Parts: sequence; C-alpha cells; structure tokens
Amino acid sequence: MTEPLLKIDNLHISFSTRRGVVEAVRGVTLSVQEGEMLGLVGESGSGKSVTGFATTRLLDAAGRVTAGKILFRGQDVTKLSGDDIRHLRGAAMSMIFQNPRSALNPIRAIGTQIADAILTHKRISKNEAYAEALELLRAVQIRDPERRMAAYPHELSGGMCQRVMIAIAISCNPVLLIADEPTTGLDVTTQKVVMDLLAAIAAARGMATILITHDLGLATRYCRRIVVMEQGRLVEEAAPKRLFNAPQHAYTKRLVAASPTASSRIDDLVTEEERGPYVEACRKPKPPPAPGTPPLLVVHRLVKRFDQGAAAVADFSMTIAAGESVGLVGESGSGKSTTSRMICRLIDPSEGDIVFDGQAIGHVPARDFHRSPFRKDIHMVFQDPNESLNPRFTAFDCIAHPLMRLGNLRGGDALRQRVEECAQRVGLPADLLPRFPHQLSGGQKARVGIARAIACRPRLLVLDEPTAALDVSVQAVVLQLLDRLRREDDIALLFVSHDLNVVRMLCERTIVLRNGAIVEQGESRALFDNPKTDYTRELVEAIPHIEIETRLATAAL
Amino acid sequence: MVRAGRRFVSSLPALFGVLVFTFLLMRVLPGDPAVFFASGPNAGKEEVELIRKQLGLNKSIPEQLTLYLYDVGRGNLGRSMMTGQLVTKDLRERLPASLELTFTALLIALVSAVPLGVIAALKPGSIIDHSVRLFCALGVCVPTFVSGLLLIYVFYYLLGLAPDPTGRIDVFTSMPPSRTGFLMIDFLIAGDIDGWWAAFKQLILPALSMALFVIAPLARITRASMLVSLGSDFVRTARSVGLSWRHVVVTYALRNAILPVITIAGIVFSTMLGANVLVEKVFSWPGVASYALDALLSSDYAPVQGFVLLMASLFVLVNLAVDVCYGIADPRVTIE
Amino acid sequence: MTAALRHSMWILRGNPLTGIAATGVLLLVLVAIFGPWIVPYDPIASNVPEALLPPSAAHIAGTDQLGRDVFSRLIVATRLDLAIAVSAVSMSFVLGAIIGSFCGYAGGRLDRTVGRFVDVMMAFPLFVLAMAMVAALGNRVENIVIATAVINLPFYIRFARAEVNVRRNLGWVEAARACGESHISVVLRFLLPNILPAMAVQISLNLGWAILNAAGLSFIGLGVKPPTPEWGIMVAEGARFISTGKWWLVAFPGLALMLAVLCFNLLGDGMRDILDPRMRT
Amino acid sequence: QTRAETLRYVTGASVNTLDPNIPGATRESFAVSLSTYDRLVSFGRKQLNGKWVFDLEKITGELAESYDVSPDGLKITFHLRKDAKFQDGSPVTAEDVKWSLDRAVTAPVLGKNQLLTGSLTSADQFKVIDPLTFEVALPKPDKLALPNLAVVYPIIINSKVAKQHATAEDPWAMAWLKEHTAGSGAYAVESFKPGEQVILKRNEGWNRGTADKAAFFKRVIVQSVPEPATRANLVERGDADLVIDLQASDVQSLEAKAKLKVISTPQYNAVTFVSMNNQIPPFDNVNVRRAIAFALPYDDMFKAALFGRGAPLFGATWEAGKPPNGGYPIPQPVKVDLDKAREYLKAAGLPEGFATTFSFNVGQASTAEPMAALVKESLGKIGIKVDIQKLPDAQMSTQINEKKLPFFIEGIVAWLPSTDYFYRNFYIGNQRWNYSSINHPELTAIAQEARFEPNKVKYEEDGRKLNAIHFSEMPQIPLWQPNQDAVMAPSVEGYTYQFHRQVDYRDLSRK
Ligand SMILES: Nc1ncnc2c1ncn2[C@@H]1O[C@H](COP(=O)(O)OP(=O)(O)OP(=O)(O)O)[C@@H](O)[C@H]1O
Ligand SMILES: Nc1ncnc2c1ncn2[C@@H]1O[C@H](COP(=O)(O)OP(=O)(O)OP(=O)(O)O)[C@@H](O)[C@H]1O
Ligand SMILES: [Mg+2]
Ligand SMILES: [Mg+2]
Repeated sequence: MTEPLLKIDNLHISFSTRRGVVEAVRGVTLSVQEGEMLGLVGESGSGKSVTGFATTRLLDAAGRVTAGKILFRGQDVTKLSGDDIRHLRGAAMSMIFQNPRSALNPIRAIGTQIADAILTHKRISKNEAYAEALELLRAVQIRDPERRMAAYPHELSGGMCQRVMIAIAISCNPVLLIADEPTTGLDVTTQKVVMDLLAAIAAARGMATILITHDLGLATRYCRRIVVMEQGRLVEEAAPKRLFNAPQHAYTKRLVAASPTASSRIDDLVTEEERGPYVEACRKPKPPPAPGTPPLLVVHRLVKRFDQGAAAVADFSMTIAAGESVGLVGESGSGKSTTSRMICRLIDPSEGDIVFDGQAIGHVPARDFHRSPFRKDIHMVFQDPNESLNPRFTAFDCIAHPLMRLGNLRGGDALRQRVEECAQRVGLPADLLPRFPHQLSGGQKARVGIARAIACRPRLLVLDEPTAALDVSVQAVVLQLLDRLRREDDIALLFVSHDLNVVRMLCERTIVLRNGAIVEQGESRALFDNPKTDYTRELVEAIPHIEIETRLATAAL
Repeated sequence: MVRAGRRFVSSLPALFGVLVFTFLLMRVLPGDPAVFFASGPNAGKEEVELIRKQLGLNKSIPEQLTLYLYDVGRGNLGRSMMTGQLVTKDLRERLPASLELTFTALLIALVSAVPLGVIAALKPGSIIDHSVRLFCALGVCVPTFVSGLLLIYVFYYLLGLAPDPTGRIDVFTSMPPSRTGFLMIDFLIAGDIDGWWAAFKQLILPALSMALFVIAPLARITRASMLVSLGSDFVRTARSVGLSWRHVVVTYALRNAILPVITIAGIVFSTMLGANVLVEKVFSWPGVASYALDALLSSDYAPVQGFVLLMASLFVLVNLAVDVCYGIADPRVTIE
Repeated sequence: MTAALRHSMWILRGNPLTGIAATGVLLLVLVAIFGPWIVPYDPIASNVPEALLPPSAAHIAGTDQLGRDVFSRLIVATRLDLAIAVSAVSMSFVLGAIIGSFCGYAGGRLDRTVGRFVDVMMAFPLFVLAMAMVAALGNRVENIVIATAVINLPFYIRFARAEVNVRRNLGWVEAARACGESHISVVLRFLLPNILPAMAVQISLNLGWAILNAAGLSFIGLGVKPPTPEWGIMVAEGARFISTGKWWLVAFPGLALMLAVLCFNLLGDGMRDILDPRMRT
Repeated sequence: QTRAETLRYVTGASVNTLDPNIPGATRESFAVSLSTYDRLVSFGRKQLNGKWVFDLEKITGELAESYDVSPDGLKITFHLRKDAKFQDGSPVTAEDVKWSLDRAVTAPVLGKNQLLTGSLTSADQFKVIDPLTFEVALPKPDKLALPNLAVVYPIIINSKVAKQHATAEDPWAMAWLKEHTAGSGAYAVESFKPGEQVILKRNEGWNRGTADKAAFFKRVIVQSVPEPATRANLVERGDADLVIDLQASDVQSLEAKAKLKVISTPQYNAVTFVSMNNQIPPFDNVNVRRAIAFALPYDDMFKAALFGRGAPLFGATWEAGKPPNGGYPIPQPVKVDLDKAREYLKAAGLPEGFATTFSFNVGQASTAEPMAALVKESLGKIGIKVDIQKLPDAQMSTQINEKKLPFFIEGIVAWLPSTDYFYRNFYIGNQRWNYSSINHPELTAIAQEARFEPNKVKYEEDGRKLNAIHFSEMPQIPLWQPNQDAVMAPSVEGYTYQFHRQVDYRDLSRK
C-alpha cells in the first residue's frame, strides 16, 4: 500500500465560545488514498464539517487545532504558512459546500468566478482562463454553457449552482476534493443527478474525494469506505456492506436502524430498547369505525388565490376519518402548506368549504376562528422546530399556552399537571420544561411542538413537514411518537411532507399534489409501489434508498 | 429604467402629500408674514393689508391652496418676501451650494468611513475595531454646530490656515462663468486653478464638520455588512480555492458589503441636505437650508414651502439614484 | 436569566467600551435623579458681578454671562435633557412599534397606506419639520418632545414593520394563532415583545440623537426657554463667546452633551452585539 | 483697483431689494440705496461726546444745490445742481424729482407712511417750476417736512429709465427697480445676489460728497454673514474692513485688544424697553407697572446683557420729581427697590403678586435672553411669577400687532428723533408701534400740539409735560439706548452714526 494522500492523525479541534471551550473534534484518525471516495457520516454536530475545514485550514477564527497532525502528501497542513496553504487550496485540494446558492458570490457572473479560481493558480491570460471556465461548465454538464458564463447565481437553479460549485472546485485539478453535504438542500430528483456527476468527475480525473454527509443511503451508494463520527470521535470505519449488515458500534447501529429504506416500517426505525411502549400501543387493535359515522373532516373543492397570479391551491377535496392518517406530498411550491393552513383555519380559502365534524367551518373568517369551539379540535405542528417556538417562552409556557387559551386552565396545579402529562407523553423530561428554546436540541424542540399541539386533545392534527429539519435518528423517534399518539388517542393526522419514505411508513392514504391540484391519491403502499402518473413515479424513484448492492462509482479503479 | 420610472410615478402621491402638508403647516404657524415684513418704521395697517394682498393671504385657505397648487403646477413657487426674489430663482441659485457641500461631505465621509469600517471588520473585537468604534461614536456625538464653530476657531481664527468662513468663495476671487453651479466644476471648466483652490479651501471646513457627523453611520454599516460578507459562504468558497487575500477582501467581500452602504448613503445624503441648516448658518453658506430657516423664522411661506418641496423631490430622486446604483451593483434586484 | 447575564459579561469582556458606556449611562441617570441636591450653587440664581469667570476652585467650570455656576447648571440640566430624550424616544417608540407591527403583520392595504404616509414623512427634511413644529406649537419642552418624537416616528414604524414582517410567517406566530390568539393579541403579546431587543438598540442610538436634536433646536433659538439649564442652550449661548476666548462656556456643556450621546451610542452599539445572533454561539 | 480701495463691509442681515421702498426692505437695503441713489437733501453731521453722528437739525443739499423755505413755512423751493447726472449720463431734472416724489407718496411703497409724518401726502404738493427748480407745498408749516426728504425713501429715480420698465399694472416700475437701479448715487451696483452680497462700484461722476469729490472707495462689498462671532473674527483678522451689529461681548474684547478702531455711539434715536400692555390686566393698573419699574434689576441687566455698552435710561435723579428736560428719551428716576415695588403691588391690590409671561424675539436672544432670566429672577422676589416666552420673530411681531403680549422686550427707533415724533408714533393710537397700547388723552393732545409748535421754549415745555406723564403712567419702562458699535480697521476713517443705524459708505475713506 502506498503512502496515503491524506492522513489525519489524532486530530483535536476546539472552539472558544462564551460558554468556554467546546471540543468539536476529539481525536480523529483517518486516511484517504489517491483516487478513493471516502464517506464521512454522522449526525449533526458530530464534527464532520470541522474536520473538513481543518484539512483546508478554513476553520473559523474561534477554532484551533489543539493536537494532532493533518498530513497532506506528507506535509503537515496545520503547520504551513498562510501563503503556502493558499497555494495548496484550489490547486491541490478544494471543497464543495452545502447550499450551493449561498456559496457562490451573488453579484459576480459565474464564468468570472470560475476564472478567478483558475487565474489564481495558473499564469495564463484572462481570455484563456475564460475559455477554460467554459470547458469546465461543459464538463459539469451545464446546458448552453456559453450563455451561462455571464449568468449570476440567482439565475440558476440549485442543482446548476452546485454544478458551478463543482466546476470551481475542480478548476485546477486538485487531487483531493472535500464535498461537505453537496446535496442537502437540493430536492430529491436533483440530488441524484448531482451526486452521479460528482462521482463520475472524480473518477474520470482520479481525484480522491471525502464525501461528508449525514445520509447513510447516499454514502453507501457512492463510497467504498465509510467512517462514522459521533460527538467528535470516529466510532467505526467499514465498507458499506459490512456497515449495514453488521454495524459494530452502538451508535452506528442506531444510525443504520433509523435510516428509512424502501421496506422499513416505523417500528424498524428505532432500536429495541426504545421500542417498548410503542409496541404496546401497536398491539392494541384499532376498533373499526362504526358504520355510518361521518368522516371527521371533509374538504370540498378548496381554492386559494393570493393577491394576484395563479391559484396556489386549486380544487382540492379530501376527507379524513377520525384516527386516520393521510399524507400530502408534492414538490416545493405545490401548495401543501397553503392547504394545511387553510384546513387549520389560519388563512381563509378563496372558495370551497371545510366541514369539520359535520359543521361547516370554512366560512368562519380566520380572523374570528379563535373564538370558534372547534379551535381546540384542530391543531398544527410546524415545519422547522427551531422557529416554531416563541423564543421568549419556556418549554413549559409553550405547552401551557393552548391550555390557558383554549382549555380554560388559568394556571395553578391543574395546569402544571396537564403540561407535565403532555411532556411525558411526548417523552420530554420534566426537567427541560423551564428551558428556553435556544437551550433545547432540535429533537427536544420538536417534542415541545408536538406536546403543545396535543395539549388540548385535538381531534385533527395537521403536521407541516415536522421532521424536515431533523436528523434521521431524531426523525425516527418523532415519527414513532406521532404514530403512537394517533393510535392511542384516535387523532386524525394530516401529514405534509416531501419525504416519500416517511409518508409511506406513517400514512394509510396519500395525496399527491402538484401546482395546487391533486394528481393522484390512494392507499399509500399501492400508490408507491405502482404509481399511476409520471409525476409520482419521478418522485418515488428519486428517493435515496439504502441499496445494499452499492453502485461503485469508482469502479474504474 | 421602467422600474425607475414606475417608482418615480409611485412617489408622486408622497410629493403631493408633502406639498399639502407643508402648506397647511405654514398656515398653522402663528406668525403673520405680512405683519413681520411690514416692519418699516412707520408701517401701518394699510401696509400690512398691502402685503397680505400681495401674498394672497386675504383669501380663504382652501382658495389659497388651490391657487398655490395651480402655481406649483406651472412651476411657480411664489416669491420670497425675504430676498424679494422668485423662490424658484432663489432655490436654483442656492441649491448647487448645498449640493456641492453635501456631496463633498458625503464623499469625505465615504472615503473615510468605508476603509474604517473595513479594517474594523477585518479584526472584529481588536483594538483597531474599538478605536474605530470610539472614533465614530465621538464624531456622531458632537453637534455639527459645535464642531463647525470649533473648526472655525482653530483653523481660521487661531491658525489662519483656512479662509474666512463667509460663503463659497472669498469675495476677492471672481466667480467662474456658471455652468453647473458647482464651483469645483465650474472653475475646472474655466481652467482657473487659483479660483478652484480658493473655492476648495472655503468648502473644506464646512464639509468636514458635516462629514464628521455622518462618518459614524456609514462606518457602522460598512463594518456590519463587511462582517456578514466576510462570514458568508461565498467568501469561504473564494478562500477555499486559494484566492489572494486582497482579492477575497476587496472583490468578494467588499463589493458585496458595499450594497447596504449605498442604501444608507442615500438616506444620509437626503437627511444631510435638510439637516445642514446648522452648518450653513455657521459658515454663512448660501445654501437652501439656511434660506429655509430664515424664511421659517420670519414666516415667509413661499420659500419654506418651496424648500420642502425641493427636498422631497430630491429625496425621491436620491432614492431613485440609489435604486439605479443598486441595480447596477447587484444583478439580483432586477428580478425582484 | 443567569445565562443572559453570563452572555452579557462575556460580551463586556470582549468589548470593554460597552461596559464603560453602560456605567456612563447609569451615572447620567444618577446625576439626573440626584443632580439638584448635589450641586454647589443654585443653577438659576444670577450673580452678575461674578459673570464670565474662568474655571477656578470655586467654580470648577467657570461662570456664565449672568454669573451662574456652569457646573451646577450642567448637572441640573442632565435631568431635563434625559427627560426630553427619553420621553421623545419612548413616545415615538411606543407609537411606531405598535403601528409598524400591525402594518408588518397585516400587510396589504393597511400596510400600503401607512407606508405611503411614512414616505411622506421621510421625504420631509426632518430637522426643518421639527423646527416648523416647534415654531408652530411654541417652544415649550412638551413641544420639543413632540417634534422630536414625530420626526423619529417613521423610522420606528419602518423598523418595527420590517422586524415583524420577517417573523409573521414563523411557526411560533402561527402556533399562537392555532392556540386561539386573536390577531391583535398575537401582535401585541407575541410579536412586540420579540422585536423589543432589536428595537432597544435603535432606542439607545436614538436617545443620543434626540439629545442632539434638542440641542440643535436650541442652537437656532427654538429650544427650551431661559433660564432653564439645558445643554444645547448652554452650548448655543456659549458659542457666542468662543471668539472672545471664553472657552469654558461652550466646552463644558459641549462635553456633557458629547458624553451623554457617546454613552448612548456606545451602549446601543454594544447592545447590538449582545443581541446579534451572529455573536451568540 | 487695489484692496486698499475696496471696502468690505459685513452685516448680519442681507440686502433684499435695491429699491428701499419695497415692503419688506431690510436695513441693509436702506444702506445700499443711500449710496446708489441721491435724495434732494441729506443730514449734516455733528459730534456727540466726541463721536460723529447725523444731525437732524442741519439739512444740507444733495441733489439740490440749495433750498429756500418760504417765510410762512408753506413752500420749499429746491434748486437742483446743474452738473448732477444719473448713472446713465442723463442729467437730473425737476421732472425726475417730481416723478420720484409722486411715486413715494402714491405708489404702494414704504415711503408713503414715513413722508406722512412730514405732511407730504399727495402728488399735488410737488411742482416743477423749471428743469432745475422744484417746489414742495405744505398744508401747514412742518418741521419734519425737510428732514423727511433726507431719509431713505424719497430717492430720486431716473424717471425716463423707470418709465420704460413701467407696465399698466405696475406704473411705478416697482418690479424692475427692485432688482435694478436707476439713480444718480455715489455707487453703482456691480453685482447683486439677494441674501448674500452686493458689490458696488464707484460712480466717478458723482460729486455730492462733503468735498465735492467722488466717494473714496472704488469698490464696496456688502456681504451678509449671519453669525456675529464670525463677523468679529473677520474684522479682527483684517478680512473685513468694517462691521456693525456685533455682540456686545465681542466688541468688548476687541476693544480690549486695541488692535482695531472701535467707535461706539449710543443709538440716540433708539430705545430699548420693557413694555407692558396697558390694556391687559394686571398691567392696566398703573401701580403694577410702577411696581415692575422698581423691581427690574437694571444694573445687572445692563452689565450682563449689554456689557455696559450703551446709555442707561435708569437711575436718574429728578429734582422735585420733575423731568429735567423735554427731550426724548430721558433717563428715568427708577432703580431696583424691591420694597417700593412691593408697596406698589399692594397698592394695586396684588400683594401676593401674579403670574404672567414675558416675551422676546429669537433674533434678539443674545441680549434678551439674559435680560429675561434676570427679570424673571428679580420679579420672582416680589411674588410675580414670570414665564419666559421666546418667539420667532414673525410670531412676536404678529402678537404685538394683535396686542396679545402682556409683557415683553422691544426696541424702537426713530429716523427723525424729536420728542413729539416719538410720542406721536409710539404712544398714540391703536397701532402696532404703540407697544404699551397706552391711550392717554392728555398725552395725545400735547403730542399732537407739539408737532406744529414753532416755539422752541414751548416745545421744550411740552416735552417736559410728556415726560412727566410718561413717568407717572409708566406705560413702558425705558432701559437704555444700546450702542451702535462699529468696529473697523484702524485705517478706516470718517465713520458717522447714521439715522438708519447703518453705515453710509460715502462717509468713509482709508488713511
Ligand atoms: N465557529 C464555531 N464556533 C463554535 N463552535 C463551533 C463552530 N463551528 C462548529 N462548532 C462546533 O463544532 C461541533 C462540530 O460541528 P460541525 O459543523 O463539524 O458538525 P457537522 O458534523 O458538520 O454537523 P452538520 O451535519 O450539522 O453540518 C459542533 O458541536 C459545533 O457546535
Ligand atoms: N402569503 C402568500 N402570498 C402569495 N403567494 C403565496 C403565499 N404563500 C404561498 N404562496 C404561493 O403559493 C404557492 C404554494 O405555496 P406553499 O407554501 O403552499 O407550497 P409548499 O407545497 O408548502 O412548498 P414547500 O415544500 O416549499 O413548503 C407557491 O407558489 C407560493 O409562492
Ligand atoms: Mg456540517
Ligand atoms: Mg411548505
């Protein structure tokens, strides 16, 4: 075996913050061979990016390598002078970042940005640099590259921006490419295309690549070797197949379990010990609905037009029975959120009717709906747990709020008891209740959000992408919690998501939405197994499954 | 361009509002201009009536307003009692003085604020950062009239470095043929370097005392947006491909950071135009603001109304200019 | 709460100026409260034979045209100046924040109408507007306060509007609605408290500005009436004596004015840092 | 021309018209018109306490070579100078004089009201005898007729030129003359920037000066510099040659430095008052007014506000309580005496005092503000609570005109200062200048009578009576006559204090 291209040896990195020193990386050792694609996975905050930044010396001013070595072609990167490292960057190693749109200079034409990178390392004329830039745009398969040279990032889609980012990164033929979550933030269909392209380019040019991701599926698909990080430590290193079939470390096990696959069910997502109470609930047979019971919610030909322009929602009809769960999927901008907000009576529909429990509520203006007796029967859980909690309310206040407003509890022991009960039902430790949102983790915030939603025992819970911002392991727990609540309390769920895997697991029925109109609906499993429309099919195919048969992009080697 | 035009049209109601509001505000002023100006040693009731008739004050307020709007529509802003001139003429003569002063002050402020903001942002929390901050805070806390008087006292009275603070040019230098009204430019066109220098020397103190006051907001916004820009992803990208430090800071960070500075500079410019009353007073600068102040104190309606209308129009124009600049500097705005 | 305190301490260590400014503001407030009891001389009583004395042990900041002790006047003026600034700023803040929040939250026609109105006000040369208002209403303290408040108002409206506008679609706002809050209570009880910290910065900066504004009005003769001690008037009066070398008449009030404005500005700056999420790690 | 031949004169206000007759004309405009136009006659000059001041008694010819007054005093005949030419070269004729004086009494101009005080009211009074002789007829012999022709209004305009610019609505060419001159004066206008500066150049053909010569300075720059401290700086640094209207403190310090020539003349035709509106309670009570007269801190005010620069009108002793002479103004036998003031208050039925407002003008702030503070303090001691009101100039004049101010500071000036003139103009009738709104039939009668009193002794007697009434009624309290402080380069000579309280550039020369 030859000397590895990159060898990280017992790396320690710490940040000085106001809460004192944070150790972000605590002894990472790994190596990358020339031409190899290495996967670096782990949940959020595990130190993946920091490791990558340390390698290119792009750490924040607050961060410092406290111990260890980063040997790149035998040179210790941590000891290089500013100028030397600058010559290395771009020319020998470069990075691709998450969220390509913000990673590109918004007011500089993309051709110029690529040329900038080229001119830094090559002594060639401007025109030659532009010519090379054009070549690169071709290489990353941007259509109509001549015209795109003068385009600005905002004129390109996210996927195209990521291609430009790749073009910049490979402009000087580096030998090492660090791709930090190159596809998060892109929608599912683009994700796949971009990753394929990246893998192909890396293979063609013989570049070693570190693929940083929290998506185990993605890593298994493209990498031969995967290292798993947890809390700044490297916990496992293995080939994808072995990692999946026989995870060694407890953390890896949990990670593997939580990653949804084409066939997994909700109770597969969590490890044995976490499963306990859930299974109980699942075992309880669901009583069949009494014949002739009217459905809980009937939505009839709902239309929503905003100030001007086309309708955001056009002709939307659906029903939900008590205790049923319905998924609502569709690409971004298809009107999912608008629909759910109308159903929650937060905004007024332009046309159509909403009948809840036999009573029409669609015509009560949203402005006055807070006085309606049904207000406490319909509640909502919001997309991003980070912004769904009032920063000035403690967790307790958040949960208590609906109880005080709608449940007629005006403080005192009764309230406290109810809040604690809700918290306990969503698995939120009572000692977290006095904390403010910024003192809680994402998963904890999500739980507070759900506890608040169920506090008044609503009969319909609308969930607008409640797990989109969460790690897989947290997502798994939340999903399970929701499913359990539905079964225990007979709450009807309307689940909005663009993650089809999740919808399939959680929902009995699914509605596919496009441009505000329903394109397909039906039993979840049937719908996903053989979609009737192309649109649905595209959506389904783009889901990154963990395929045990790893497609090796670097097979050429 | 279309966008600029649309914006201009959409600001016309605001201009109209300003016009009517000023008109009414002036009528609310308890002073009666006729009485004030009829202050000859023997002015009697007749004379007051005479002036009142001259000013059209004998009519009812709605009638006056209609007449005024009609006049404004024809480009006639009335006549100033103070100078005895048409307000349009007065303003036309005095506006270049104010503009020249304000532009120069803004230029000085920008030239010093942007580098200050940038170096502060490059080392946030450092001693340099704090010094810049302190300097800016000091600048903004000295009222312009105090700094103006002090500058005069030191540079004119004590040191004799500056020429006498009596306007745009000392009386012994002859004025250049007026082309633009901006002396700095007119002298250059006329090729009169001595004259240019004389005018420049007159300009520098008032411009400085105004600039001192606005350096702070400009430097502050530069620092803030530079910090944002330096911490942004695209600067990290630029660094990750090894661009030189200068390239990163100037081409990538600064060019993006300058966008909010343009907006603030526009606001600062229009506030300065109105707020330089004090500086104009202290330096006997023949500008529009001191003209309006005198008119206000003597309840001379027409000049005050004309001035406010002028300022409001300038405000609209400056905003428009800022928009256009922004549009040039930032390719994104056209789609929004 | 202790976390907030700790956070502030951390900021202070990184930025000692803020600490100094905060101490300065505290001192100003103390002086404003206790000033009249600690001054060595009656700030109003004239003593013409001792007029225009330079600073000495007896009169550490000299005496003015009427032989009044400049130092005593400065100290006593603190209360009035702070009162003007605080009341003007709080008036425009309360009004501006409420109007702005409702506009930002409601959007649509209300927003556009108020926006137009704000445009009209912004298009006014504001200092001239203040002058005209004081001239029209008479130069009493209340009117100076009102004028200062009015010319600040559009900024607060805009600021509050913008702050609310970015928050109005956040989950927690909708959640509040889903919990049965009416629009009005969402704005007043949820959004307003949340934009307060950001507005605190604005307030602090504005306090300094309001003091300067009052001083400017005094300078052109539209300030508070004599013999009430007020910094701006004292500077304006003192300015007459600069050319005759009686520097203390303008220097000390000018310094007091500067210090107050400086403290408020630095404090505002510092608060901005404390509240800036970027600095929160 | 050299700097030495140029006079740079800076003032606070600005020139706003070239025709002094235009309503709203400023003092500075008067000064300019005095040298761009000639009048038939002008005032002589005399020395008062070693300073040159204008002499109301001595009327000399300007455009008129000489004049005769008919024995009955009803006719004044002017003989025009044969060599007098307008600035465009045409000779000055009696026709021009007639047109100009007609204009002054008929057109809507400022001069009308002034000339009235000299019994000059109608065009019928003016007659052209021949091209060089001109006659003015009077309905009654009037001492002030001739002096009135020497003030700034009755300028002699080149009627041919003016008529060319007259229109049907504007037969007197008011609009054109506002911005142009058509005179025969010592200076011609080189450039005129309203509100900023006027530059005058010498009219070489003018010979109406003291020694039949043209004026000394080739060029006069009249510039407005609003900030008085800056004006002081300018003259101190030698950038300006002559400055008036400085702050008392600046003059004091300039005088102390003794580098410049400081000529301080009490404005003997002006008076500064504390006025009370005699119609508004409690000032309608004479005892209240007297109480105030004895409660004002005269000395402190004089020192603090004026730095002692002026002629005090307080602290006199009148033997047997009788006015020592019939002049106006006359120092009053008052001084601060709080006990006496309290007695008067008690007599007025207000032993506890009362509350009132005391107003002054923003433009006057530099002197009025310390005065007001002192007044407030002193009156506070006898229980009168004073609220100080600082009013923008236009508001102050409006409120005075509407007789709404109870208690305020004001000043008066008379171009033709004689006792009856003062009393008639400032103490009679429901008009603006009657600041105290006094309505005293006896005073009115005596003043009207004195106007046409040819006998000097009787006139003096009338004056004494008026002064006695003034003191007993105390409608307003004369404080002082402020100095006109002219500060000039040591080389400037010939400065004379003029009736319009401005500088007559024609008087000046450089050593
Ligand atoms: N600038 C910084 N200042 C302080 N702490 C930091 C900074 N950057 C990162 N950290 C800390 O370092 C740890 C690792 O962060 P890192 O960004 O490497 O995580 P990650 O694995 O990339 O997570 P993600 O999947 O969310 O990107 C985190 O706990 C974070 O709080
Ligand atoms: N307040 C609004 N005013 C105007 N248009 C709006 C508003 N809210 C949403 N829309 C428009 O309505 C359409 C549907 O938006 P919606 O937020 O419901 O989509 P979505 O399916 O939830 O998308 P995502 O997956 O990105 O959340 C979009 O085209 C959006 O631009
Ligand atoms: Mg990361
Ligand atoms: Mg959505």
